[in-house]
Amino acid sequence: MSEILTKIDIITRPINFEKFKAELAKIGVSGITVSDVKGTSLQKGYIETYRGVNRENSLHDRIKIEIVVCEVPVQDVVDVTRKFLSTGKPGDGKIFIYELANVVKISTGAEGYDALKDEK
Amino acid sequence: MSEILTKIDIITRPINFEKFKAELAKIGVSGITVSDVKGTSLQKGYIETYRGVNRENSLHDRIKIEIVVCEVPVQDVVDVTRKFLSTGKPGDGKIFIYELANVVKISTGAEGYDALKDEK
Amino acid sequence: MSEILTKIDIITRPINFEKFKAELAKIGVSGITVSDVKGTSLQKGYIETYRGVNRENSLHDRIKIEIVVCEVPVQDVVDVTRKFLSTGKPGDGKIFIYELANVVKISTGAEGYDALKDEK
Amino acid sequence: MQLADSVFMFVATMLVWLMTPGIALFYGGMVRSKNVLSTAMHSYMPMAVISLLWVVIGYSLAFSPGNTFIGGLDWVGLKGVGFEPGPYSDTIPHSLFMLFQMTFAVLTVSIIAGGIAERMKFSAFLIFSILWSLFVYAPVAHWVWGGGWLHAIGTIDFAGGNVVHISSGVADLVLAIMLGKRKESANSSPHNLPLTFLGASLIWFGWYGFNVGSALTLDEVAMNVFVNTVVAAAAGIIGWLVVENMINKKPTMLGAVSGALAGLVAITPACGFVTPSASIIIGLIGGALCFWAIFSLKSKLGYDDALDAFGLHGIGGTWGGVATGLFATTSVNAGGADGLFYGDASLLWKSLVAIIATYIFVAVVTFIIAKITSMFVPLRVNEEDESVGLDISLHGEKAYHESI
Amino acid sequence: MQLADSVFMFVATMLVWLMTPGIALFYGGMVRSKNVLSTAMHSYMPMAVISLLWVVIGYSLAFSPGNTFIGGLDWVGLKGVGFEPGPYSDTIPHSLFMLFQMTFAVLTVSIIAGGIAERMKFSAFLIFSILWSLFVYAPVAHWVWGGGWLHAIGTIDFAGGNVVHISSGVADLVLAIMLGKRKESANSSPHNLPLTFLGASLIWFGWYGFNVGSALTLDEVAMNVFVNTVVAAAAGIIGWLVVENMINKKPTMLGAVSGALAGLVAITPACGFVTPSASIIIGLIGGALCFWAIFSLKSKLGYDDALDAFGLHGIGGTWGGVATGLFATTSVNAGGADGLFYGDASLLWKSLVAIIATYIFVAVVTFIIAKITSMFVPLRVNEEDESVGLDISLHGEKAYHESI
Amino acid sequence: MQLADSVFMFVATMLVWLMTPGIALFYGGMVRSKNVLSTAMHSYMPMAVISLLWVVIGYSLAFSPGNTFIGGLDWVGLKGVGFEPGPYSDTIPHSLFMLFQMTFAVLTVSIIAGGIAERMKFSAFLIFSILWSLFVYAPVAHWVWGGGWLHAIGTIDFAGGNVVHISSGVADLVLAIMLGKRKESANSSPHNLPLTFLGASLIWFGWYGFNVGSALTLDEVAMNVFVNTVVAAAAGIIGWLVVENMINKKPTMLGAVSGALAGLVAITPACGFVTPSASIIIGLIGGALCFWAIFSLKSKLGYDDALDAFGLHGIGGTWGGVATGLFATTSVNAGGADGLFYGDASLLWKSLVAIIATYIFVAVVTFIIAKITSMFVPLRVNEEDESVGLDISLHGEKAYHESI
Ligand SMILES: Nc1ncnc2c1ncn2[C@@H]1O[C@H](COP(=O)(O)OP(=O)(O)O)[C@@H](O)[C@H]1O
Ligand SMILES: Nc1ncnc2c1ncn2[C@@H]1O[C@H](COP(=O)(O)OP(=O)(O)O)[C@@H](O)[C@H]1O
Ligand SMILES: Nc1ncnc2c1ncn2[C@@H]1O[C@H](COP(=O)(O)OP(=O)(O)O)[C@@H](O)[C@H]1O
Repeated sequence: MSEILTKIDIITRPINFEKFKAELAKIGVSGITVSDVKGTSLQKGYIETYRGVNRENSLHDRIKIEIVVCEVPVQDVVDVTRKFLSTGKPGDGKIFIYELANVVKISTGAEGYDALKDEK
Repeated sequence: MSEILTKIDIITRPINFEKFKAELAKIGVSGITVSDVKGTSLQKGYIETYRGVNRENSLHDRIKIEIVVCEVPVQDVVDVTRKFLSTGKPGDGKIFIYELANVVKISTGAEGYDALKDEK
Repeated sequence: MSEILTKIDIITRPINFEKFKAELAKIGVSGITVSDVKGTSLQKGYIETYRGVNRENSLHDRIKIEIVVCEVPVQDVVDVTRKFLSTGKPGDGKIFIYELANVVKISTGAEGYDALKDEK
Repeated sequence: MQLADSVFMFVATMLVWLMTPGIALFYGGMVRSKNVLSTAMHSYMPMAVISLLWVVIGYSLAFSPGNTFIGGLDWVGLKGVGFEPGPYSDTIPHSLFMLFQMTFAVLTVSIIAGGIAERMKFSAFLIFSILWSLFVYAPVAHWVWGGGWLHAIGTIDFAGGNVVHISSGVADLVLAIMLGKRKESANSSPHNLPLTFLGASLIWFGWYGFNVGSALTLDEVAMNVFVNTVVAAAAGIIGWLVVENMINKKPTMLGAVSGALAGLVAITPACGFVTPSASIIIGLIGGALCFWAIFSLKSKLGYDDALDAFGLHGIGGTWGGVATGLFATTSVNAGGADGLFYGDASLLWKSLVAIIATYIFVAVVTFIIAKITSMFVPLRVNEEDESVGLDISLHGEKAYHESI
Repeated sequence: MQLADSVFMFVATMLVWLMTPGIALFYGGMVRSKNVLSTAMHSYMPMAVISLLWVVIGYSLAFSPGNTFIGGLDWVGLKGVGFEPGPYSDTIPHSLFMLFQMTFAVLTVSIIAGGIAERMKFSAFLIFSILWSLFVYAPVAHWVWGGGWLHAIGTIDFAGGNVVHISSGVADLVLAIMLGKRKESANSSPHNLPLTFLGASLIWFGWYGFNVGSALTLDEVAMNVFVNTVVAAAAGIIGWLVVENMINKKPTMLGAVSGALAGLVAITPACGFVTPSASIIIGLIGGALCFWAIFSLKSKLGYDDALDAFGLHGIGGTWGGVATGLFATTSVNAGGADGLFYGDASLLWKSLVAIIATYIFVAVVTFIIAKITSMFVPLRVNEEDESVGLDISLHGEKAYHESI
Repeated sequence: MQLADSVFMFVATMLVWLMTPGIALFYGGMVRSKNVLSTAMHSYMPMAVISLLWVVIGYSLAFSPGNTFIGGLDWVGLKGVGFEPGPYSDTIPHSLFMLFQMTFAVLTVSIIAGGIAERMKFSAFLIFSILWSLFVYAPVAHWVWGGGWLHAIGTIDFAGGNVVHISSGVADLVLAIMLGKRKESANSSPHNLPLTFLGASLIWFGWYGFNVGSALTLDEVAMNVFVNTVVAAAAGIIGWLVVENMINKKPTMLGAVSGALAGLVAITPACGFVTPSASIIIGLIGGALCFWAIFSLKSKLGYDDALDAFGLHGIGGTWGGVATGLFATTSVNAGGADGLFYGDASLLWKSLVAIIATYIFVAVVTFIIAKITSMFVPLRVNEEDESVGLDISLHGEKAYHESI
């Protein structure tokens, strides 16, 4: 197996994360990092109003899920994600895919494939 | 048109985001992701003091703006950003530019250029 | 010196950031971006309970430290990080390493190596 | 007229008044951050709407002489409700009694907001609450305190177990069932527990005005009420935490404050009629029972009583009514009655009659009112508004803003 | 001496005392998170500085016999202000009256902090507030309550419409204009509305002490004040939300609490002289008018009254003064007067004189004091401090800390 | 019996009651967000546990006639503690006095929670607090107020400088030393200062009940106490901020509220015996001294008094005791004594005896109790629980939830 490392960023609505995580675990994803972000795209914004002053806000609450895989095929992650998250409505979000140069596990110093292949 | 996908990370001070977004929309950027981060670099930190105990804090409030483009020339984004954000003072921030392997639109499964070319 | 730009993402527990920053400054790192994230991997989650309803939560508080380097050898950053952060227990975290296409300093427009080589 | 009594009732009124903002904060901390303002609004608007309604007609319907079922219209627009003492106390101004009771009427409606959180339309709740206050609160208050039939048959309810807690709890349950589950109910943790802690503390603080003030003076009965309220709340905390710790191995902060409220609800109807030792028992069982109701009953029956207003006020109030029938003794209050443990079973039956009648009446009329309301405006927000959060979608506001 | 009156005034003093921390929280929630502590400090420091000033000299200047314009120095350092009743009430200790009035003096200064938020220097505000309390608050209080000329010509101001609200509102406006706009004013949303909700609730709570306590006893007038205060606040909420909903299609939580305060400000001067029905009208119009002032006037005139202290207290207080001239009736308070609607136009003229005199005097003296202050220390922080936030730059603190 | 006194003491009891939730919020805001619920629980649980303990036996041990060292068992289970006035006041119900004192007993334990924050086990603190209340609080209260030896030798402590502040401060210090430093103490900034501000405001608010209420009526002494409390708190703020500003060049918000509390602690024992001018001096020095103790003493000695309960209550209380010996004068309270500055050195010696005896007794017994507790359950959580945070590890809750 070639040691290609890939990072997958999923930007989507806040979701029931525990369920999604379980799906990903099934296909072998060993770690996930999540953060709160704000996103804007073609959805229309909403109006906030404070004491009569209206302010347009086009930023919606989104979450960003970062997954680094080596062994696990990227397509599997994409498929699981689409199955779980696609509602067909705008705002379902995007998956961004990058190449990674290397991964190091801090505790052991293991690199690449080994860094991700946590001893289960 | 070659399908080169590029991700642009802008790290800068908290700004009036709506205006900046409008500028980017003019050159065709179709989506943006923003998040709160803390940044440190050569600016000097500040002192916090709680009941007489001083604590140096060199982390400043920054925001990170992530933009993925395909059609839109990267240089345009850089230019617009510099025009809008440059004050000449330290802390204006940095633009980091990466290559992307692929993008998938979750709702439709469209990839690459098509994933970004939202139907307007 | 070849102008290879590298981005290093460190995901680890919340730590005494000021000390870590000082270590990195010693090897010449000129800027750092930090954010709060949640992470999950093989550590077991914890149970939250609200009025008798138990909810498993496998997301732990983590921080993400992003460092872009050019001059500074990546291995130095990895070494310093491992020395500072490794406790040998699960949850020490991972270092993800990416290639970067370019960096622009917003205030001056300097690119690549020059953008990072802040005038000290 | 006795000036010191008036001062005391001024203080008591202030204390009960504070419970309503307390409820708003208590509830607000328990929802997700996208619904905190909406939830607070549900509990806050009664301070505007029900207050005016009370002055215009509510007080008259509840307290003026009428028939056995509802009061008359003699005191509409506060006619005759002035500085002269009214029929309910010789020592304080009639208008002060009216204001004291106003805080109860307002509070009762604001409690209901617990079960409907995160999904009921603001306009629907407004309409509902006006109708409910007129057609449910006023009659039930009249039955118990205004000389109505529950008073006539000899039931006793010192500070409002039936009138305030059971009625709001049952109404809450009916609405929660009619509205259905929140889409993300499985996934919604309290967004700000310190806010909830603060709210709960204000509620407890106000409860001293609620219970002790119900004596309308600071006499021997009132002092007994004060002691009973203190110990029942304390025991409620312990009751809840002990059971919670047995089942979940963790004593929670939310459990502690909920236990205090459970103990307070439970002692409310009984506080003027029982001894401090009985109060400790009532509080302990109150805390344990409410935890059990929320932990087990709710998940078994499957309704989504979002913030457990039924679990606390309905169940706690029911237990309090039963407990009054068990523990009441004329030794602490000659104006009361003896309960089962003091040799007289009849009070327990009367309490049960009162409870059951209140359950049925409130459930039926609440249902009808909600149905009528839904003819004018849908009760529930649409899916998108719910997932965006009611703060933005209904009120155009966000509770918190970070730098971006 | 009447012990029950003393107890009542103790309670009222406590209630008004709580309004100042309430203001700090109310304002603190409305600014951005980088300025919350600075804003709270502006409202909190009067509790230290103005309290001491009051004891040393302020009370004497405001209330001791003097000329028609300002009090004398007889009561400097509380000389002669002891347990014996003073000239303002036979039934309570003079020192208690002094403390009750202290809470007003403190509160008035802390209200001003609304317009200057997010940009005024802490040290400048400290100096300003001491001078202002001596040279604006003390005389205006003397005019109205201390036997000064406004009292002499027969104007009436029950709980401080002129003294507290107009004067703080106008001072706030003058400072806001002198300071100029906040750099990011277009972009600054309230960072924590639940905090604002809490603050507003404490302010309302305290207002009962403010208005009812101004009767100095719990007599018939006081009870009427109590009812009026309740209904005016309720009506203020409705007035604001109705207009807001008409214009923006959203009833906001910030609007609801602002409306309550608008209603309370409006009823303040009138509360002892009008009927409850009039109070409802005064509150309704108060809520609607203040919304309009903030929504329309502010943006037209372009000043940056950051937290709308002028919009609420200045406009609301002005309307309250006018309303007193319209709705006052001796039928509710023999010590009052009849307004236009009860057949006497003169009270309205007197009210207008009082309002205009207060506007002019306060505006001029505030301007002078601010100019003098700016000779010692700049009024406004520099650009960098403003953009970093005053919490860090002036106080070396951050309100919130996350894990990093 | 005097109804107005009862009303006054009802109010005072309510005010002191509110201080305990105030402490929970005050402390809760100062810890990191992962420990806020745990910290609040430490301060909240005394409201359950110590309240019941007080009713059952604590009150009897502290106040019933016994020997010079501790009270007897006559009033166990409130036997004989009813509506009839007790030995401590002729004008209020005995049970009301008991409840007023209960709020002191509860508060004292909750103050201790400051030094142990972020690392003590919940169960250990529960056991500790029960034992401490019985074996430390009850005797010390008896010495001073229950007719014990400190009273016999003629020391005076108006509202509890020794009983409440020194004893809780010293206990806190002993526990802090026994527990050792928090692992991340160097790195832990207050997570929510507005919460701390709110808590501090509620504490100050309640303190008026604490000090003024200790007069048990609103007489001349009480009014002097009221004035003294106001000015000492104000002066405390100024004392702290001036010194802080000299040293750190920044006047902080946390400093301002801490200074108010320092001034309040310092005036507590003295408030009924000194003049307002003396109170200003006592407050100023109190604020300055507590800042110095926390700034300099703590870092020099190296103990980790997490939230500075010793720095505020221990140091402030000690200074207050000394100040009583210096400034007390029979001119303001015939029932008091003359201090050094009024020509009599003996009071100062008595104060020092009282302080030293309290320090030694509390330190020794606290140490023993903590050791005994640690036989049943470890005092400190393990490393992992500490680094995860006590909210999750001990209580299974998180204070705040964002969308993820
Ligand atoms: N070109 C882009 N660059 C960066 N972030 C993007 C881009 N397009 C979308 N996003 C992020 O993804 C989120 C969801 O994308 P969106 O376009 O709304 O979904 P959909 O494709 O389902 O319409 C956006 O809120 C934004 O945060
Ligand atoms: N080498 C770097 N790696 C990661 N982040 C950086 C780096 N350099 C700068 N940053 C981020 O960009 C922010 C702004 O950069 P800074 O150097 O302060 O701006 P300027 O270049 O205008 O002086 C920093 O606060 C930090 O978050
Ligand atoms: N494959 C992965 N993809 C994305 N994030 C990861 C991955 N593996 C780990 N992480 C992040 O790193 C954090 C620490 O990793 P973890 O595996 O717990 O450390 P360790 O390797 O020391 O056991 C996790 O909480 C998660 O946020």
